[in-house]
Amino acid sequence: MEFGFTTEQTDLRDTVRTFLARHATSARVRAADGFDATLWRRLAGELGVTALAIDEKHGGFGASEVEVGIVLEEAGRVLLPAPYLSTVVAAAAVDPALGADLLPGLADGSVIAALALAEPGAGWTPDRWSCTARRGGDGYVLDGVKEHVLDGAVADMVVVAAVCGGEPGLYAVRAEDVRRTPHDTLDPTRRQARLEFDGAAASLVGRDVRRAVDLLWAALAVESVGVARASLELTVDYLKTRQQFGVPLAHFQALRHRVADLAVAVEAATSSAWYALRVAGTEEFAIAAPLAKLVATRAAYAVTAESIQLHGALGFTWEHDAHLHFKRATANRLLLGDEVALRRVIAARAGL
Amino acid sequence: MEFGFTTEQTDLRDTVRTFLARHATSARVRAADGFDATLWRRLAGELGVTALAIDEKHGGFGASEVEVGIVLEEAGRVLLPAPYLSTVVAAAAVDPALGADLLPGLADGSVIAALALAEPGAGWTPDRWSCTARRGGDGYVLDGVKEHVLDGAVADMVVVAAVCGGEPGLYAVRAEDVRRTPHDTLDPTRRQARLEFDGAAASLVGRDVRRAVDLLWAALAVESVGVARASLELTVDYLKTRQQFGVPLAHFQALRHRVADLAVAVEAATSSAWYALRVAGTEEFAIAAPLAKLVATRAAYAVTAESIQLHGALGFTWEHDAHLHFKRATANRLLLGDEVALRRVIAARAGL
Amino acid sequence: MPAVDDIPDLSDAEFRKRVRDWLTAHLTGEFAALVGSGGPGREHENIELRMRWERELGAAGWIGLGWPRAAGGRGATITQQVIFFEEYARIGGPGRLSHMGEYLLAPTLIAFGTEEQRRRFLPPIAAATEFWCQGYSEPNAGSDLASVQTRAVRDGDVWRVTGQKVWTSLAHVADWCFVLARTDADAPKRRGLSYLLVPMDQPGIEVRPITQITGTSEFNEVFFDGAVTAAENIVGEPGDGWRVATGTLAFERGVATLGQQLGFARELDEVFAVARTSGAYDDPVWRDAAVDAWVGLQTLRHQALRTLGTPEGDLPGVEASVSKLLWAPWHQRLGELAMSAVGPTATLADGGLSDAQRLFLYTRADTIYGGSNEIQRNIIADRLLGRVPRS
Amino acid sequence: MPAVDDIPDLSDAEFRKRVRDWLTAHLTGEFAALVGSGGPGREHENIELRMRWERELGAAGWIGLGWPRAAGGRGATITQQVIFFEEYARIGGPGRLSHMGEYLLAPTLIAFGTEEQRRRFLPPIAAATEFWCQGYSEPNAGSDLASVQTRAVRDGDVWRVTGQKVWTSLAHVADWCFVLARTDADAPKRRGLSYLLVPMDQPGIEVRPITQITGTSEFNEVFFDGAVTAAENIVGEPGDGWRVATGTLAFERGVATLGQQLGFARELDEVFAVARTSGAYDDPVWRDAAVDAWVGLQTLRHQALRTLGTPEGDLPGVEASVSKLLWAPWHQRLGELAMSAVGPTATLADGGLSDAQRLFLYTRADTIYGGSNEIQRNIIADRLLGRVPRS
Repeated sequence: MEFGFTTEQTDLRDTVRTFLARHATSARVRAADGFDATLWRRLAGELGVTALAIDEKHGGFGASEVEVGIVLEEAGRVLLPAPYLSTVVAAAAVDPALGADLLPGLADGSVIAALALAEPGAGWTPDRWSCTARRGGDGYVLDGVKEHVLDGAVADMVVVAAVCGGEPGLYAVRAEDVRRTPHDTLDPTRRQARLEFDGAAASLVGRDVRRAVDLLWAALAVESVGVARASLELTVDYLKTRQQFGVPLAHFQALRHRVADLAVAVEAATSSAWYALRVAGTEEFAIAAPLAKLVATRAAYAVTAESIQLHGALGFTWEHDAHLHFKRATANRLLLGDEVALRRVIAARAGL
Repeated sequence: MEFGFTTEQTDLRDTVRTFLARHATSARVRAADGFDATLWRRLAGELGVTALAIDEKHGGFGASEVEVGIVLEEAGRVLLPAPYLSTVVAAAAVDPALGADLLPGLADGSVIAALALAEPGAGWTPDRWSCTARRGGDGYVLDGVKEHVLDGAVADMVVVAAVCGGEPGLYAVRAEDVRRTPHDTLDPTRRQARLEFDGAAASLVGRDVRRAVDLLWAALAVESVGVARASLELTVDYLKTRQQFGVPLAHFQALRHRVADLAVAVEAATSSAWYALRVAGTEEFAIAAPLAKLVATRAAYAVTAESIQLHGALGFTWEHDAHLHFKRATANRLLLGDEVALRRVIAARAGL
Repeated sequence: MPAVDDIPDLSDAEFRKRVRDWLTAHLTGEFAALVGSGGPGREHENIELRMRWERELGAAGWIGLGWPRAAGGRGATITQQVIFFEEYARIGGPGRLSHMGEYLLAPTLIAFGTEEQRRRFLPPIAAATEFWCQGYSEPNAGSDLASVQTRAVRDGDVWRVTGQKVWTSLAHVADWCFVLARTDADAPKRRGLSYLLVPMDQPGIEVRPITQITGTSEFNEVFFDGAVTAAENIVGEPGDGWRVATGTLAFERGVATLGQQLGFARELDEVFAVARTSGAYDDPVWRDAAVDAWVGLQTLRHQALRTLGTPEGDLPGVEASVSKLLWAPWHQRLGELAMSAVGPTATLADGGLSDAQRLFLYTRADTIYGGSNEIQRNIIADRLLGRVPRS
Repeated sequence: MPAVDDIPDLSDAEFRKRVRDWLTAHLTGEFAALVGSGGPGREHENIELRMRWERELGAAGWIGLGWPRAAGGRGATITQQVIFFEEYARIGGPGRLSHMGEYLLAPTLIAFGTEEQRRRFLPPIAAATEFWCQGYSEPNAGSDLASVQTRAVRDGDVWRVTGQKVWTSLAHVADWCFVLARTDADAPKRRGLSYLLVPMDQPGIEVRPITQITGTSEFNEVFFDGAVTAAENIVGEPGDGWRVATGTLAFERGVATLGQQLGFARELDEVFAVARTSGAYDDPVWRDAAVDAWVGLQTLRHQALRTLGTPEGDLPGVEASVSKLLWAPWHQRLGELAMSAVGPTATLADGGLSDAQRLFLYTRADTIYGGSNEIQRNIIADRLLGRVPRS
C-alpha cells in the first residue's frame, strides 16, 4: 500500500492551504455563520476541488479519495464554512450507474449536496431508521424525517438513505421538495438542518448505504485530523511566545510532555485517517472507516481541549479561536456515533 | 462526624509504626513467605493490636474500627507478612451474641482467623455462592469450597459465609476440619488458600454476611492507603536523590506534576477509606465500604505502577521493593470485586 | 429580629427546619423567578433581582452565618453552615452575588484586618448593601500571583492604582474590589505586593466584560488607571500582600466547598435524568462512567469533611490545591458526561445553550481560574519535593 | 542453496508459501519444543536450543533478509520482510536471539561502518555463529545516553573499556557487545562518545543477571574492567558515538515494528480467548475496553505503515519516539486488560507465572527501557518546541 503523496498531491495541498490561509481567515469564518457563498464559489470554480474524485466522463478530474482527503484535511484546519465535506461525500455516495446525471453539477460546484442519514431518536444506526421510499411519479416518493444533516439548510440536493420494500437505498431529492428546519449549533462554523420528507419526489442514486456511512466517517476523520493539527500548531506557537515566571511557557517540562503526548495522538490519528482513505476501495474500509472516525475525533477532542487549558484565560474567551476548534471537534465526535457506539460497530464487523 | 485522631490514636500509630519499622523490614518481609510467626506473636502479645476492637468483656480493649484502621494502614505500609487483616476482619464479622466464645482467643492473638467468602468461579458475589450449612452434630455441618481466602493456610479458625435453609450466615470452622490448599500468589507477601469443606463441623457466629464483605472491603481499602503512602514516599525519596542530566530527578517539572497527581489520588483515597471506617456502625457503610475499596485500590495501583516507572530500571528489579508494593496493590484491586464490579454494587445500593 | 440570632442554641434539626421554612416563605413572589438561575455559566442572569434577593437574605441574617459573633457574624457551626447550603441547594436558590465578600474578603479581614476595617466593611457585606470582586489574576501573570504587575503608589492620603486584572467575576456588580498590587518594585517578587481595598465607582476604573466560549460574560477585565483609594484601605502592612492574599485563597476551601458540592450533586442528578430520557442510561458502558462520576463526587465530599475535621492534615498548607485538583477535573468530566448523556442532539443549540452544553463549556474554565491545575501541581510538588526554580 | 537466494523474483504469494513451507518443515523435531517460547518475559528459556534454531534459520538465509545484497543480505522488500514476520508469528516461532545483531548492529555497520567491518561482522550474524548485545544504558545515565560514563582509552593497538552497563538483554549469550563509551572527557557530553565493538569472552568483562519483577532474568548488568578490543573495532571516528548510536536507535523501528505487532496481535487474541472462558467477555464494560485495545493495535499498524511509506513524515527524526510512545503504553494496558480478563485468579501463581501475569509484569519495562516514555517525550518536545535546558 502507498502512503506517500505524489508531487501533484503535495502541490494540491499547498495550493489549497495557501488559498484558505488567504480567504478562510478567522474573521471570515466567524462572519460566515457556517456558509460563505463567495468562498464556496471560488473553491469550486477557481480551485475545482469539488471535481477531484468525480470521473472525467461526468465532468470531474478522475482523481481519488486521497485528493479529496487532502482538501478535507485543509478544510478542517481552517474550519471551512462551506459545504465541501457534505457535497463531496454525497457525490461519493452516488453510484454513477444510477445517478450519473447528478455528477456534473456536483463536479462544477453549481450544486451543493448533503447526505441525510441520521434520524431523530435513532441517531446514525441504520437498522433503526424509518425513512421509506416507494415507487411513485416518475421514480420514487420519500417519506420520513432526517436529522443532523450537515449543511442541510444550504444544500440544493440531498442524498437520503431510505428503505424501499425492505431494501435500503440512497435517494436524491431536490431541496425545494423538502421541508428544512435549520438548527443553531454548538459549533458555529458548521450548521445542521432537520429535513422532513412528505411524499417528496426522489430518484434512486445508490444502493450501498453502509458505504455512505463509511464515507462520511472517513471524511469526518480526516477533517478532524486537520482540526487537531491546526489546534496543536496554535498551541505550540502560543507556548513559544507566552512568558510566565520570566521564561516562555515552552520551557516548562510538564507542558512540553503534554504537548508531546498530543503530538503522538495526532500522528496516530493521521495514520488511521489516511489508512482509511487509502483502503476506501477495499473490504477493509468497513472497519478502517469507523476506526478512523473514532481515533481521529478522539485525538481532535483531546488536542482542542488541552489547547484551551494551555492557553489559560485566553483560551476561554470567545475572541480566541481555541473554542472554535474545540466545538468542531466536539461536534465531529458526537455526531454519527460516539466512541462507544463506534467500538460496537468495529467489534461486530471485525468479529471480536 | 469526627475525622481527627485523639492523642491516644496518634500514639498508637506511632507505636505501631516504630515497631514495624524495626521488625517488619524489607529483608524480613521477603523472607517470611507471607507469614512471620514471630512477628505475629509480638504484634499480638507485646502490642496487643489484635485486641483493639474487641469488647472488654471478651478480652479486648473495647476500642473501635478507627484503632484497627490505624494498624491496618501501618500494616499496609510495610506489607506486613502476618494475618492481621484476616484475623481482625474475621473477629469483626463475629456477632458477640452468637460467637462470644471465639473472641478471647482472637483478642489475645492465640487464634489466627480468616474470613472465607469468595468461591471458585463465583468470585465475591454472594448470590452466586453455593456453600451450604445444615444442622448436624452439636451445631452445623458445612459443605462447599471457598477460594482466595487470605492467610487461609495459616489460620487456626475460619469464618465462612454459607447458606442454611435459604438464610445466609457466617459459620466458624476449625482449621483441622478443613482441607486446605495453599496457593502460590502473585503477591509474595500475602498468601491465599483454597478451602474445601466436606461435612465440616461448624457453629453459627453471625448472620450479617453483607457486613462481613463490607468489613473486608473497608479493611482492604485502608490497608491499600498504607501501601500507596509507602510507595509514594519511597518514590519521593528516590526522586530527591537520583541525579539525571546533572540535577536531581525531583527538579523535573514533568515528574513533579505527576507526583502531585499521585499525592492528590492518595489524599482522596485516604479520605474515602477513613470515611468508611468512621461510618462502619451506620447504614452509610453499605455504600462507603465498596466505594472506599474502589477508590483506595485504584489509587494504590496508580501510585505503585508509577513508582516503578519513576524508579526506572531499578524499579523493575526484584531486589527493589517497588514491585512488592505493586503486587500487593494489584492483588487488593483484583480480589473481592474489581472496579467495575464495585461500581455495580454501589449503583445498586445507592439506587443510581 | 434576624431569623438566626439564636442559632447556637438550636439543634441541627431545628436549624434545618428554620432554614427550610424561611427559604420556602421568602423564595416566592418576584423571587420565584430566580429558582435555578445564576449558576455556573449563568452568572450574568437576573442581576438586579438577585441583588434584591441578597438583601432579603442579609436582612434575615443568613449572610455571615459562619463568621464569629465578635465579627458581627452568627457563629454557626460547620454543620449548620452545611445545612444552610443543603437547604439552599434543595430549594434551587439562585447563584450568590455576596460570596466574594462573605467567603473571601471577610475571613481575610477577620484574620489580617484592623478593627476599623472590620467595622467599616463587614456590616455592608452582611446586609448585601455592598458587593465585592477579586482583583488577583492578570493577563501577564496568569496563575502566577507573584508576577502581579499592577502597581500602586502612595500619594499623600491615597494609593493610586494602575494596571489590568482579568477573570474578575461580578466586577460590573461590585462596589469594591480587593486588589493585589505591587507597591515596591525593588523588593523580591513576593515581598513587594500589597493588599488594597479599592472602590469601583470612580473614573480611574473601567470594567470590560469578556465574552467567553459560552457566548456570555461572567468574567471581566478591569482596567485601573490611577484609581484611588484611601491610605488606610490596605490590609496588613505594605509588602504583606502575598501572605494576606494566599491566606484568602485558603478560605476558598472549607464550608464553601461542601456548598459547591451540593450544586454538583444537583447537576449530576440532572445528567442521570437526561440519560434516562435519551437512553444513555441503558448503556452499561455509559452507566459505568456515570457511576464513577457519582463515586468521584462522594470522594470530594469525603475529602472536604476530612479537611474540615483535621485541619493539620497530611499536607498542611496545600489542602486547597488538593481540593482544586480533585473538583475541577471532576466537574469538567461531568460536563463531558452530560454531553454524552444527551447524545448527538448535544451538537444543536436551538434557542441558546442547553444546561448540558453550558456545563460542558463552562467547566473548561474550572481547571484554569483561581490557580490553574498546573499552578496547583506546582504548589503540591513544592511541598513534597522541595521548591526548585520554575520550568 | 539458501532457501531465499532468489527472493526478489518471487511474488508475495510465492514468497509467503516459501516461508511457510520452510518453517513447517524445519520447526519440527527437537525444535518443536520451541513453539511459543522465548517471548517477552521468557527470554531466559531454552537458550541452547534457540541458538541451534538461529543457526538453522541462518543456514537457510532467513537472517539478514532485508539487508542489501551488497552487504550480504537478501534484498527482500519491506512487504516480504513483513510476510516473514507474519508467517513466523503464525507458526509460533520462538523469540529471536539474533535480532540485536540483525536489526541494530548490522544496519549501523551498513550505514556507518567500514567495508572491513562489514566483511568481518555481517556474515557471522547472518549465520548465527556470533550473537550480539547492546551496551548503551547505565545505572547513572538512565535513559540519558549523553550521560554515559563508561570510559574507553586508547592504549596502543587496543581500546580499554571500564564501566557498567544495564538493561543488557542476552549479554550472557552474546559473543560481542556494541558499546557506547566516553573517549574524550573534555568534549561536550554528546561529542565525547565513541561506538566500540567489544568481544564478550574476556577476563575484563563480567555479566551479572538482574532478577526482575517477574522473578526471571532477561536483562543483565555488564561490568567492564579494562576490557579490551582492537583499535579498529570502532564504528565511525572517535567522538562520533552519539551520532552512530542514535542512528542505530532509529533502526529499532520500521519493519521490526510490524513484526512486533504480530506478537501483540497474538497476545490480544489470547486475552480475548481467556475472557471468553472467564466470562469477562460477556461484560460490556470489559469488552468495550478490549475492543479499544484492538483499535489501538490497528492504529499501531497504521502508524508503522505510514512511517515506512513516508520516510519524510511529519516529524522527521522523531518517528521512533512517536512509535515507542504509542506501543509501550498500549502494551502495558494490554497487560492490565489480560489480568482483568482472568479475574481474581490472576492473583494466584501456582506453578509459576501465567501468560497473563508475565505479560502484565513484563510490560512494566516497556515504558522504561530503550529510552523511557519521559525521554521520548523530551525528544518530541525538543522537535516541536525547541530545545531548552533540561528540568
